[in-house]
Amino acid sequence: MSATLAPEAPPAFRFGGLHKTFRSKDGGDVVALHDVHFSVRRGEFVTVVGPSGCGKSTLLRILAGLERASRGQVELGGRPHAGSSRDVGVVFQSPVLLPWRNILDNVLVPAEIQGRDRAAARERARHYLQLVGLSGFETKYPSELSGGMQQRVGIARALVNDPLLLLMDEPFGALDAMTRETMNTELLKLRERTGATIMLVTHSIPEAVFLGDRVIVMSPRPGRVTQVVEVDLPSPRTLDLINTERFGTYVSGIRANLHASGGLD
Amino acid sequence: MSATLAPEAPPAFRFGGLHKTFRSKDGGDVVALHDVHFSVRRGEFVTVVGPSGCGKSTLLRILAGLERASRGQVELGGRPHAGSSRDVGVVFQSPVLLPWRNILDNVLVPAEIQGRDRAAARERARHYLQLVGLSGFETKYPSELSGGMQQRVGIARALVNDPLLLLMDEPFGALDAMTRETMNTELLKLRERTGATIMLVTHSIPEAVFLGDRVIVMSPRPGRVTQVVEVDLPSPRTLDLINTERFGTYVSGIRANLHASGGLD
Amino acid sequence: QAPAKPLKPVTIALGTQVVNVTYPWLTLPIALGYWKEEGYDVKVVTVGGSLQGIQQMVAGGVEFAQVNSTGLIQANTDNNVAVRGLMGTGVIDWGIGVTQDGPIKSVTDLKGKKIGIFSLGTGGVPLLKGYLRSNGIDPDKDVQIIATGAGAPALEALKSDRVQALMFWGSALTGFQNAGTPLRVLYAPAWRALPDFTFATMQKTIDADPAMVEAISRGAAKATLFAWTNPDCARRIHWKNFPSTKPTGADEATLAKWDLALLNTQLDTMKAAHAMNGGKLIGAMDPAAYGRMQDFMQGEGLIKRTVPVESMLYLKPGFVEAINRFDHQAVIDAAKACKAG
Amino acid sequence: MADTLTSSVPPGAAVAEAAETAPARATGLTPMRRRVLIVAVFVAVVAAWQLAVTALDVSHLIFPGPLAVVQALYDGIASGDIPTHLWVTLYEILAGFAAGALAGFVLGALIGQSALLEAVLYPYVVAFQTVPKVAVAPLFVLWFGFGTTSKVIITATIVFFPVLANTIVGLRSAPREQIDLMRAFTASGWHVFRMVRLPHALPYVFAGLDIGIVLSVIGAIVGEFVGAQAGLGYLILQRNFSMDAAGMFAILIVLSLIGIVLHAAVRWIARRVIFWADAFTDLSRGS
Amino acid sequence: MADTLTSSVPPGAAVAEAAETAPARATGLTPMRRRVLIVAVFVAVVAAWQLAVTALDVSHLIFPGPLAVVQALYDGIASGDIPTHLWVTLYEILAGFAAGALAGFVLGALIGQSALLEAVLYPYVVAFQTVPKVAVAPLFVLWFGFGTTSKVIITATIVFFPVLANTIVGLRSAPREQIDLMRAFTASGWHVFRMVRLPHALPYVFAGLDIGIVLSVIGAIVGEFVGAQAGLGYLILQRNFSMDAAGMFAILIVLSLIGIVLHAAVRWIARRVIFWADAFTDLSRGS
Ligand SMILES: Nc1ncnc2c1ncn2[C@@H]1O[C@H](COP(=O)(O)OP(=O)(O)OP(=O)(O)O)[C@@H](O)[C@H]1O
Ligand SMILES: Nc1ncnc2c1ncn2[C@@H]1O[C@H](COP(=O)(O)OP(=O)(O)OP(=O)(O)O)[C@@H](O)[C@H]1O
Ligand SMILES: [Mg+2]
Ligand SMILES: [Mg+2]
Repeated sequence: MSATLAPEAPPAFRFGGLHKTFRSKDGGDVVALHDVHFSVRRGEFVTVVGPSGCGKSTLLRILAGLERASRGQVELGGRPHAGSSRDVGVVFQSPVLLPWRNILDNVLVPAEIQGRDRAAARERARHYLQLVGLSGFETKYPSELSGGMQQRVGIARALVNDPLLLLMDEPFGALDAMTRETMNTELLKLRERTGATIMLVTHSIPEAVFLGDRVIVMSPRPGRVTQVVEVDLPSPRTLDLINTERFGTYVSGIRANLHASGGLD
Repeated sequence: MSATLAPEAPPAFRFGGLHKTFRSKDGGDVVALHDVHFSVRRGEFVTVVGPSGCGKSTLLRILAGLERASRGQVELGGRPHAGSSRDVGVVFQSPVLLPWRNILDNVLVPAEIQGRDRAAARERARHYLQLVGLSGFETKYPSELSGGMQQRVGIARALVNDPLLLLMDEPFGALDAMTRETMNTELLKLRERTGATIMLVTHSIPEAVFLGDRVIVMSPRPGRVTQVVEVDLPSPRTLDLINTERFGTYVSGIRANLHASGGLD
Repeated sequence: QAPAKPLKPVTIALGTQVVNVTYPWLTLPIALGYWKEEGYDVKVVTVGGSLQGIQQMVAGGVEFAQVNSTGLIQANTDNNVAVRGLMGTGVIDWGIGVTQDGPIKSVTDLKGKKIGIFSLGTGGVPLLKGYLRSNGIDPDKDVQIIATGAGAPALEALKSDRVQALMFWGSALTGFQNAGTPLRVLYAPAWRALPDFTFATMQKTIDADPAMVEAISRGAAKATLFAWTNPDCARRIHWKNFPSTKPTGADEATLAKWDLALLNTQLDTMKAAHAMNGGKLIGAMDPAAYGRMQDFMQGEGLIKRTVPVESMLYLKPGFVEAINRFDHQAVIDAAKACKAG
Repeated sequence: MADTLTSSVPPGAAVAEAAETAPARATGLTPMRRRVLIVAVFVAVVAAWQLAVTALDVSHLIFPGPLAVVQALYDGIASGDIPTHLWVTLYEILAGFAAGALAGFVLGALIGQSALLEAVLYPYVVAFQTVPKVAVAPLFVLWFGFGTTSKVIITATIVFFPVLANTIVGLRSAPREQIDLMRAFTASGWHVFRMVRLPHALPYVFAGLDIGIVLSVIGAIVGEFVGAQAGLGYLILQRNFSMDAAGMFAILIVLSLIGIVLHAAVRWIARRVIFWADAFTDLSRGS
Repeated sequence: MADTLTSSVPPGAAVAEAAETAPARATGLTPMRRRVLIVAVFVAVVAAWQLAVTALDVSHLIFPGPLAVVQALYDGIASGDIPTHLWVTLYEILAGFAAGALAGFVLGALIGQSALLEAVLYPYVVAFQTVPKVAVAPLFVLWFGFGTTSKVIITATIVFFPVLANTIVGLRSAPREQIDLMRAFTASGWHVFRMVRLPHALPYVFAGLDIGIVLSVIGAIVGEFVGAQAGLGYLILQRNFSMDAAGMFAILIVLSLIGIVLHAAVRWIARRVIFWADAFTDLSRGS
């Protein structure tokens, strides 16, 4: 029931012996997660990397209250996790915008749901839309945006309530290098400002190292955590870090673990 | 009507003074493409890079016959382009799978549409599913796949008819480094084998340089072609090329053009 | 000449689908103000059929209903509902119409034929079956009885030989003839000695307000006399006061001729009832006649038990005299002069 | 820049005007030709009707020709008969439609939200619905009087079911991702309903309303068949009894026109409400 | 590996069995309790009916109590009356439903594919539909005879429209991306129809069939009101004439049961055909 080695601070969330099995329509069972353990401190920035289909999204969805673990424990703020929480912001792997709402109204969805003050929420929504480079698109509709622009709307939406826990599933997957770098920097600033705990899934190892206090490395079928890397790099992190040797060491270490031979990313 | 300077070989396709304006629901007009000119030789591999929202997908969709140019010419195989063509394979930016078909049947959609020989098509479908690492998932349904797996189904689907012209819109956006590298290599092999003309949109500059005979660099609002880079690197390309200086020069040249300061990708 | 008292509202349910010129005892009192003079503001509503009329009375939606004798008898016998006949207003005037110059000359010729009828849920069916049976025709085997609905489709079925005969009530048969198809009408003479249309109310209404029952019945009796005296005037008054019930589809003169024919058919029925019930007082009811009807129904299996006929008719001594207590000559004079026309 | 071709299109010309105009493409016909075709078909239909009546020698007693019907229509309007009764029936149609649609939507929304309510309630809804209105119309007259109220209620009971059935299926057709989105942000059932399920249900609801509006025309007429003193249904009975087939058909034509106009109104509203989807547009994309 | 916590769950236990079981979650009740509730509601409804009849002192002539109706139902079945006529009506319902649904689907598919066909044809469909069947039923009887054929056709004309209207909207509700996918691979209109539009239309089509099956019960009965010599509608008329209200209600109960069973059958098929969507499932996800 409880940890044998107490962590220094009460964890933001914790997985204990987590298993997730999906029953497939063709009859077979798919083990998406197998015996996953780890806990994340308040204010920590963890990144998750791993090959396609290893269970990253499943892990995140369990934390967001969208899937139930088949077995094991999930704790949020020290209590058993039940359903979703008001303090959580989620960026999904696909944008999932509501086609009948314009961009601003899409960003405002979480604020509306949680009954936040309207004027203040609009203010924040405009702010975050500007942050993701979509000023001037407030009154457009989702179908009028490019793929990357839609994804950015999803990011602004997750931020609009200033969540204490931010769950992001490959949020920058459809973004070009430049936009991505801006986003990374903004995300670190945001964490600095709000002290939010962040879990970010990415398929870019450098990104994982650049952003994460820890990098969770997963392997597929069944999805397991194979490595947890503490990234000991100076803070605040800036883009010139990327060219340092220590950064390179972290990246190639993880790459090696993933059996990747070269590195385009 | 015709080219004043004849290209050496009849181009696979050609854009001449292409403009595309979308009328938005909120009344405003969005100029997605402005005066785009270029032609692509048969068997050439062109890659397109540019910031999010600069018109890459629009360009590709025009070529796929899904949008009409507002003005200007599009030629396919020397003739004015009208609608879609049997010889074209398309990978969309989002996977667009049919939820009532299992994975194999989803891959077979183009073959069914074009009335190809069933047994042979199934053979090819299985082959390409294996290529994208989805053997064993033939009888699963799209909703049972992870985001990256769905994207790979889309790739297999585009390949199943062995198209002469392959249009790919950020096909590897949701893939991890390792899978991505495998895909890249396979794509070059495929081009070698079939001699297909390929246009690939990506947000990764190294990927664009690694794969492309030419890299088309675009800038946003209005979407224009700002640079066309001939990539003069040895063929067949292998992953160790990436660490060479010439490769780095191409990458940083394009990056500079895009005003990107650092480089996470 | 506004009445001193406010008029008391009364509603009468007419057990048919459509009001037309053939119900003068219910429509003329309104047009001529007979009921208003007695202090009642009367509305006549169509309810579709006798059952609906009785249901409305039972539920208190209407005070009176014009029903078929079958309905009256069924209500009192099997259903044990205290409906009371007030005035006899018709005999069974159903008949079997066949084309005038066709091969069917008598009822025995109907063997092997198809006979159309308005609906299988009407009193015409048992009448027809009984008549056929008494002429050696098995109604379930030797003929086919088919519901054709009213109006044109029924007539067309006859004209196109889909049916060879039409079993309908008098005014409907007249209507067919109006439409240009001369008919030979076969019927059992016994039918004309059976009561049919009856003006009725509930026992509870009689108990609660006998004066109203008398007044409304008297108005109906006056109107009956008026119509008998000058049918065409009755027709004209009806048209003028109820323009929406005026037929359409032909020129004015033709329509007038047709409606008069319909009305005359109805008046004949009323007169036959009048004769059957004694021939003196308008609206009188002969218990013996209703007894015959009850026996007939029992014989056809339409009711499971019988009740004393007297219990289903309002036969209180003096009632029928009371409803005839009006200045007959004045009504006749008015009708002849046709002032209101 | 690196292009080897020159453009044949003069640069600088206005491009905005070339923004796609869907309608023309949708039908493959210009609006003008389309209108001509519609008129042509109408003329053909009327001609075929006339021809059928003449050639097949159908009795005018049951199936009058178009000329006779138009004449009867004119007479009916000129005499004031049709207009008078039209208003009564139109009121019943609209009031009944409004009441039935509202009831169907509200109950549909409840059942659509809860499988338990469905298991418990739906059988009674179906049971209630399978009862032929003509059989119970007298009860309605009994309960709600001889006036228009009983007809409005009969109409409402007929309109009710298509809206209900479509609303239920529509509410359940919302995609899982969008529901997940709502849940992730702690949406209540009401929020999920209003922000996701309802918008997805709208094409269904409007299809239900389209069915309902047509049924409401029938409903009002059937209601008037039982115990009415006014209205087009009453007029139909009247003319049927007086064997005025042309007159009856004239009323059927009026009913059809009411139906067509109301149907068009429903579609018009649907197109504006569901602006983000194609379900009610004139197929703006070819296939 | 780097975790500071130990798991409280013994490793190695079977996990597959914990794969989510949706139904229980959907209603928030166990299947057993659910069944109990359904029965309880049924009992309550019947009790309320009996109470209403007793308390309000409604005449049995108008609204008989449940006991009298059950007695009449039993008598009707025992005497063979109801079974005999039931088969006739059931045949008409099923044949009419099949014909009408097929016609509605086929015409709906045509109109759904073409805006031109819609502009040209839909007004006539609506016009045809607004004509009250009761008014033209005699014509059908004249044209198609007094047997069951005319009733089947009347039923079909009633079933037709909901299926048609829903099919049209359904076919047009396919998402643009999927149509684009088809077009990019040079799909013909037929391919787009079969591979994309039809699957998307299916929830609509089945909702239409659900409405249609219920209407077909009414349709057959209305058809039997005119020109029938057998069937439950005929029996209603007969019992109406003989003022047997309980007997009439017994038939209405039988009709309701037919409706409920056929409705359940449509939903059962829908759930199996549309296996990939939630529209016809028992709300497998909470909200
Ligand atoms: N249907 C549409 N209606 C209105 N505007 C549109 C439409 N489709 C695209 N646009 C606009 O056109 C521009 C180019 O879009 P496009 O999808 O081609 O960008 P992209 O280069 O593919 O971007 P990304 O990398 O984010 O996918 C964008 O500004 C977008 O808002
Ligand atoms: N609803 C489901 N039903 C059945 N199997 C599922 C379902 N969702 C996920 N899976 C399976 O679980 C495994 C993990 O999926 P998940 O989406 O978590 O992967 P991922 O790590 O996010 O991959 P990607 O990087 O491609 O998004 C996959 O093998 C997938 O097929
Ligand atoms: Mg994922
Ligand atoms: Mg794009």
